[in-house]
Amino acid sequence: MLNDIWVLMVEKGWTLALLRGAGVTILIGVLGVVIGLASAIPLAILRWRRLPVLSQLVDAYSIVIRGVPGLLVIYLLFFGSVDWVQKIASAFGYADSAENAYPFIVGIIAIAAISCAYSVEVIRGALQAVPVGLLEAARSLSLSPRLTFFRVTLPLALRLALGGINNVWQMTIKDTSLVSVVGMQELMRTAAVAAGITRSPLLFYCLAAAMFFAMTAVSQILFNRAEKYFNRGFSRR
Amino acid sequence: DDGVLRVGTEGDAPQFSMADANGNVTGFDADIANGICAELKVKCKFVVQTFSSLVPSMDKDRFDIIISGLGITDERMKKIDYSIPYATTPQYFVVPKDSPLVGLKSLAEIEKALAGKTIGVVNGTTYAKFIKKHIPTADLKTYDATTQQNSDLGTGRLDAAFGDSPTWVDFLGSPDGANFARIDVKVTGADDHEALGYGMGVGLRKSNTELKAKLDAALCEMINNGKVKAASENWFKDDYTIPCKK
Amino acid sequence: MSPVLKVHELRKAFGATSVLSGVSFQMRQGEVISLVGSSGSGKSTALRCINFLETPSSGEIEVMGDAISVVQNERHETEIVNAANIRVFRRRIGMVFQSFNLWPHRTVLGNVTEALIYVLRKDKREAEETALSALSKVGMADFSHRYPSQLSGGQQQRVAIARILAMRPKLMLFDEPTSALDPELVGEVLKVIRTLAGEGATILLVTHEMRFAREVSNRMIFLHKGIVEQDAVPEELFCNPASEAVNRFLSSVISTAA
Amino acid sequence: MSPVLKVHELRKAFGATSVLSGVSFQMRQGEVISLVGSSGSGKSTALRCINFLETPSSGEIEVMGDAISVVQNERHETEIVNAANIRVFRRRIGMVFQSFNLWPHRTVLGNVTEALIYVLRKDKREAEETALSALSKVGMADFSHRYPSQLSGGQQQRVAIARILAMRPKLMLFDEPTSALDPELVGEVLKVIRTLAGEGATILLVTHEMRFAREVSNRMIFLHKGIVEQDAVPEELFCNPASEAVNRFLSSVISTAA
Amino acid sequence: MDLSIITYAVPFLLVGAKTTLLIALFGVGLGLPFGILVATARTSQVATIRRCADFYCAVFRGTPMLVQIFVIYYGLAQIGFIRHNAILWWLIGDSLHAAVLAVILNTGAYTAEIFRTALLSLPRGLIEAAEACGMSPWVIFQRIKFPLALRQALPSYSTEVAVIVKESSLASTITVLEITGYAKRLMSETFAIMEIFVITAVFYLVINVACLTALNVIERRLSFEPRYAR
Ligand SMILES: Nc1ncnc2c1ncn2[C@@H]1O[C@H](COP(=O)(O)OP(=O)(O)OP(=O)(O)O)[C@@H](O)[C@H]1O
Ligand SMILES: Nc1ncnc2c1ncn2[C@@H]1O[C@H](COP(=O)(O)OP(=O)(O)OP(=O)(O)O)[C@@H](O)[C@H]1O
Ligand SMILES: [Mg+2]
Ligand SMILES: [Mg+2]
Repeated sequence: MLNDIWVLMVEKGWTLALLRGAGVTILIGVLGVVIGLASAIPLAILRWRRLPVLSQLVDAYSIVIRGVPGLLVIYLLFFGSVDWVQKIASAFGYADSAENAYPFIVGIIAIAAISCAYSVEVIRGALQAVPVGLLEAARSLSLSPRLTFFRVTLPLALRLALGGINNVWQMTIKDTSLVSVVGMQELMRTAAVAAGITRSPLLFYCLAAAMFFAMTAVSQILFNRAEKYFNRGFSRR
Repeated sequence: DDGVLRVGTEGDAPQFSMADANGNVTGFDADIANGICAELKVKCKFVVQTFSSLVPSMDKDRFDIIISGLGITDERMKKIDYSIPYATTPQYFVVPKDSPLVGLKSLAEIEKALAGKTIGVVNGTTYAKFIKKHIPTADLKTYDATTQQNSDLGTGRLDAAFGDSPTWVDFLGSPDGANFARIDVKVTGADDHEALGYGMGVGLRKSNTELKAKLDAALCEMINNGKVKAASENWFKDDYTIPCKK
Repeated sequence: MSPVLKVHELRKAFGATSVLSGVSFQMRQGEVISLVGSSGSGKSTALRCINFLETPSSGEIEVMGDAISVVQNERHETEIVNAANIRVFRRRIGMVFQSFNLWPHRTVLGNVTEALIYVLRKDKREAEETALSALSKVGMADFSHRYPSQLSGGQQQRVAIARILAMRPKLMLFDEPTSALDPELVGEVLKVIRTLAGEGATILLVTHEMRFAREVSNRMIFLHKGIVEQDAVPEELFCNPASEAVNRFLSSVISTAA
Repeated sequence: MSPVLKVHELRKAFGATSVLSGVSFQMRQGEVISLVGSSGSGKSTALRCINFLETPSSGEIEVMGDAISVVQNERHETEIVNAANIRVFRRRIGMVFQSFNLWPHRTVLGNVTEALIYVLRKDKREAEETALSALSKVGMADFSHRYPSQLSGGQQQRVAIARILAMRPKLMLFDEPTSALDPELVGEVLKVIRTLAGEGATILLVTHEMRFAREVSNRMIFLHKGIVEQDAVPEELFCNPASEAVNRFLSSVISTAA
Repeated sequence: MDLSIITYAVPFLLVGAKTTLLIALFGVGLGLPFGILVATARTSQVATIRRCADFYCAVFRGTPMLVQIFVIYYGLAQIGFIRHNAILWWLIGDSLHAAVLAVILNTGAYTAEIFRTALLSLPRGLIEAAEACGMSPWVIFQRIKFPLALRQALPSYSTEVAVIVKESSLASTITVLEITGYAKRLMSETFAIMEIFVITAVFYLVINVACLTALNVIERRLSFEPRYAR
């Protein structure tokens, strides 16, 4: 039994393959969340300020992206655009690099688009929960709207949004498995291939799960630190 | 073109298409692909992707052909073209060793005996359609992988499973399969072409007649010179070649 | 000299309930005016309308020569004329809120320096010096590194006052600045306000402490059900109430004091 | 008769800063006591320790015969003896907070009926009647369907008072119950407190309005830096201050009043 | 697109939609109270309770749902004791039951995180006001903490509901024939991958738009603050 595992993991090189997959997962997950969050903040503001039309558009975007399976998002993004991207790239003589880089780019865009839709709701909810009086105080001191936002609203909202952002991150790191449909070998896909051909599904899936767990355990430490930081000044309960 | 034939394959189907830790593909499908490339004097480049993205990817020219044990059916031919069939595996039912069903002698008897029972098949095949049609009262379970199906056989969630013979040779030979036996009634495409199709073929984009002609010729050559048989016997311990009609 | 603040026919309704029904008054530089009146008479709302934290339903407000007016257009929508002046107003006006509104995520010092650094563009050192001197005026310099949640009610109120003192705005609005303070501190705040007025600041304050109002203000405005019932020097108001409402209000002061 | 409230050697420190350094006093039934003292002297903390919203560092509190004491065990941990009594205490004690703490998701009526229904187990109709009668005592019956965010400061304070009136607890703690009220309403609250005391309730209140304290209370306790400096009938306190601190505090009352 | 595929696929997917809805219903109906329970456990004063709840959340949020559902359905079934215990086998022996269980356990962990932050951010004074009235912890929770936390958590929780609906598709990997289960079957039958994918997605979209709109309406109903600062 142990001998079999040794052969699989070391001699057949699956450990390395899983680690490579984990690398892809982390890269796409982190980029996806960071880009998603960065773009979610302005969108959430539009929604929070209830700007006509724009706020409805944000709403529609967030409902549709949250509503359809992630797989479709990436399918449509990729298969809907790969034709003309390929054509344009060929016209400029970059056919090969487009062929290789495009799935990666689309993967990140799709993951970012999904995590953005989730983050919009989280941040909007947090913005709405910031007590009005605190913003009025800033306004009456004639802090500019931009400063009011960055010095008062955002720090207070981030404290409320932290748990939600953590949830989005944990979902996104696992949503990265979607990029396998455009041919990228991330962690889950590597585990699935290994499970299929070595006939040890539980072993490989649990290994993948353990790796995910390790990633989120590390991120949890960071989130705990952030929570402590944002909660300074607030009485505990 | 430019000397490379891009081949889409699943990579996680035991014996058929197995991508190892370094991404190299081996198995029956790989042998067929390499054989074709050799005939056409081009280099094979494997693209390993999940089953559900193979067809759309080929549509978008991510690769030229799919070799992933695809069964040819009329239904599927509406979406993609096929080469000539090059192999077909017979299908069997597997039940617990102590089941009275083990001794059944014909498909008709099996159909009657399994009415209302729980039967497992694997997704990506056409077996679900076959069971639905022939044993409509059965409680049909579809699995993403044979290992999962076999696990449910082992825990007693399934009364029977339906699959192709390479799978069963593999399973019944393993310790997990010790308590199971296959019903010795060979089910083939000939029993029901509509549901079970016409054997395995290479998939390619619609109306690519030029490539289809080349593939057909290459496959025919490989069938006739025994390369397919050799591959089949290497991976399945049996010869499942379909003779070339031409 | 042109007035520092001119409020003209200020009206405000929340939905169907009318809170201010045409309030007008003026303030000259260096003047201290107390806005008094019973609970719910619209005092806080009036202050909040002056710096447009609340948008009036109609009326005109002029601060140091710049005006913003609010009109109802033909489709019954509220329209702000010269809305760009709102920022200008807020730079000139400081406000202490009835509920303090200290920022919970910033220390006492941070609460005071924030606007100094980001509005007056002082550098950090200078801002902290200014802040500490403002804090010591209200006896809160020792608490500069506490967070608001670690302060008593009166201490929070004093920080809120210091936050405005440090900014030295031309016009200051105080909404019940002594509600949580003990008599000793009320005396201190009285002194601070007098000094500010002496230095040229114009101060409009809401208060329930009639003695305090009498002491501190040049004029008192009595608000009743959203209308100015009396606008007079304190002596006049106390000795010569203009209406039954003012009379009743003041008599209860005297009876409680008795 | 045994005392309704007995506070013995109450101490409280936040981290290194000691806020209460051994406070002791007793209250008999029907007594009204005013707790006075300068801002930050520990008045609110004392009230909050009595119903254990804040856990004292040490000391004993006895309410109507039941006691809870807090001791430091040998490992310097705070240990509450008879912690089960906390719920008992809170049922007997009502509290009006300095910052009102109205529940924003409930209407005025809901804020008052909540505890009637879920603590006193009245049915809804009865609770609403009781609530409305309490609200009308403070002049807030007309606002019963508003949400707290739609009320003025004084109106919120009156709802907070009504919330406790409706419960009719044996012992009431008021933390600056008139800070946001106009003189007229202060007079009303004075009457309400007198009536309550006449009906047998025991009332401990924190206030900065010395005249109000003098009017309403049987005894006044002067707190200074966490220590009881004087505990006497009002006349005695005003005419015969026990220490320099009391004297200074009172003299500023008189000078502001002048 | 081939119209005949739509007419062929839709009836199957409709049958699957019933199962999807069933799983989602249990996921929300049982997962929400369970998640809130875990959230309160995570804010508990008792360290052991808090740590257990934290650990549960870390595991179920930190690992892919696919693995969870696999371990529950295939993994646990390997254990003889579970197979021979009638109650446990009822729970995981049947693929639908196992799927519902997995969905509840998974959403419970995420829901707990959402409500934990909401509970922690409640203004302390509001809870003290309730305590001072002598309300029991349960009443405080039910009447004050929960309604206030819910209002704050709703935007995040609505996302979680959409996630439940979508993650229920993983039930197809343990043979449950919900929307995705049928879709997989149809795809391998017809190879009309894109077409069936799009139809399937429309099904999920319709369900989720209904859910999200309903939650938006609830959110607006519950909001008590008529004015928001702009
Ligand atoms: N959480 C806390 N951490 C540290 N210090 C605190 C905390 N809460 C209160 N204090 C300090 O304890 C002291 C007493 O506070 P308390 O609220 O009891 O004062 P008070 O007598 O009610 O004053 P006021 O009249 O201003 O309301 C103050 O100096 C305050 O700064
Ligand atoms: N958002 C709102 N919606 C409806 N009515 C409101 C709103 N805000 C205030 N009001 C009402 O407007 C009136 C005036 O409120 P305001 O806060 O100006 O009173 P105030 O004079 O400051 O009273 P206090 O002395 O009690 O603070 C009150 O009757 C109040 O109920
Ligand atoms: Mg007011
Ligand atoms: Mg206090």
